[in-house]
Amino acid sequence: MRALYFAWVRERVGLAEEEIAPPPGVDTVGAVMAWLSGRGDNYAAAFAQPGTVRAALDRRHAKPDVAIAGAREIAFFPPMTGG
Amino acid sequence: MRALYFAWVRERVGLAEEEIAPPPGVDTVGAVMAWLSGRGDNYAAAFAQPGTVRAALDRRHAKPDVAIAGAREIAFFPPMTGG
Amino acid sequence: MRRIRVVGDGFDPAAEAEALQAGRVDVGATVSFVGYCRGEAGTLAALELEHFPGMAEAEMERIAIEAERRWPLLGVAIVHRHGLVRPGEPIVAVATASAHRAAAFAGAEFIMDFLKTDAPFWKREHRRDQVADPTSPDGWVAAKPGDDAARSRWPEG
Amino acid sequence: MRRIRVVGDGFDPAAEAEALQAGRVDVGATVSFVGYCRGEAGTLAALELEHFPGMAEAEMERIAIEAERRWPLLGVAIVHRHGLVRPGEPIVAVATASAHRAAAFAGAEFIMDFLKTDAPFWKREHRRDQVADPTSPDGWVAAKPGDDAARSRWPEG
Repeated sequence: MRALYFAWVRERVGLAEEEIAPPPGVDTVGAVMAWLSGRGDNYAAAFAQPGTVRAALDRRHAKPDVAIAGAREIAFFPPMTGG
Repeated sequence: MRALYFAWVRERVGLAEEEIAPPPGVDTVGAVMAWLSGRGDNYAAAFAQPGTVRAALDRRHAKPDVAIAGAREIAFFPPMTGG
Repeated sequence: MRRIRVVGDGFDPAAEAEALQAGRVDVGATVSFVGYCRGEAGTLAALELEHFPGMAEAEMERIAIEAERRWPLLGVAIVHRHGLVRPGEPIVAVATASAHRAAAFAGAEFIMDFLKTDAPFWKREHRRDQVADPTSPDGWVAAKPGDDAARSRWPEG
Repeated sequence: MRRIRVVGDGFDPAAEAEALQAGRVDVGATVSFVGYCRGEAGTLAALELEHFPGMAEAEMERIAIEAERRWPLLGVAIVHRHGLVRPGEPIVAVATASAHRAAAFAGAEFIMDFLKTDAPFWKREHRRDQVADPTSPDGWVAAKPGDDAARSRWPEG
């Protein structure tokens, strides 16, 4: 699936987007975050504080317990500060 | 003192403004209304329902119990419907 | 900045909020309310707005000052039409400016609620069908109890 | 009528409310909110607004639809800037139209509260003095707890 990163999540990861393949068992938004955290210091820095990073599945907000099955795109970003 | 009438109060009285001289004892806004009511059918029609007509003394809203002493102008009008 | 006007002709309601923010970098939020004359499904030809000259402006100013006292507003504008207003034309415009949105919204709502009950304007309907409204045979619009209720939701002081 | 746009350049915020009312006689009230970039007492050179293209528009549309479901709105417009915004320039404009003022005010406030917490935009400060804000060394503006509070004052459903 496609992973997108925005704002300081993007800067800490060092990528705007990439293709990821979560292994079997990594089946929720929160599990993907935990799995990504273990992929290197850059990911660890981005996902260091659990609960701080928000996610969207196929362009809809998704809480950590939401299943990723069927989603083509997952996005990670800080709490929003527009408006 | 100068008396001004607006909207349907003006139409019922038949005048936009006039000079009035409330007699001694007619010393509050409410007392002026009661005194005017006795001056003819047109005034009676305008002030028929007590509590419906509002008043202003020198261009400030004034409730019936407010003393008229010192005021140069008294205005009577229906509840406001602007905005 | 305080802009208070009673006008006898059409006016540009969008200009009011813009004037409060123009040339400033301390304004973070403007709220602009515009009240329009509705056509009432084709039955209304026009609204005639009578006002009390002098007191209308004074009362609008008092309401603006009270809003400035209650919230940290950087600017307030109030414009109210009098005379004959056709469906689709603006009757009233209220604009507020503040550093943050909560004050701008609250100030504008407060001003509108008080304008409705306290500013000396009276509306009379001119109906297209010449058939008088049974609740108002002389055409004068009756005050709405909801307007008093809206006003009284703001605490005293 | 629903007007939803993300724009990369300056825009005319006053045009939004006008577009909702133009040519109509059923609109009795419009409310227009505009959020501006503040200069922060001369310390801010610009705000940089990053957004999630596609999701930003989708989320703005979802918020507009939810406001239309909650209040009898005749029109909703939301415009949001991205890219570099200078002090004094508009960042966001929200406009609502309704027959009556209460719905127009509530709809606009609701939309702003949800935009703040749910629309995928992120602000970064470019400071004139090059001195980083100690609470945000990388320049990204932190979300305000007050924004979550403002959102949660609207009942579910």
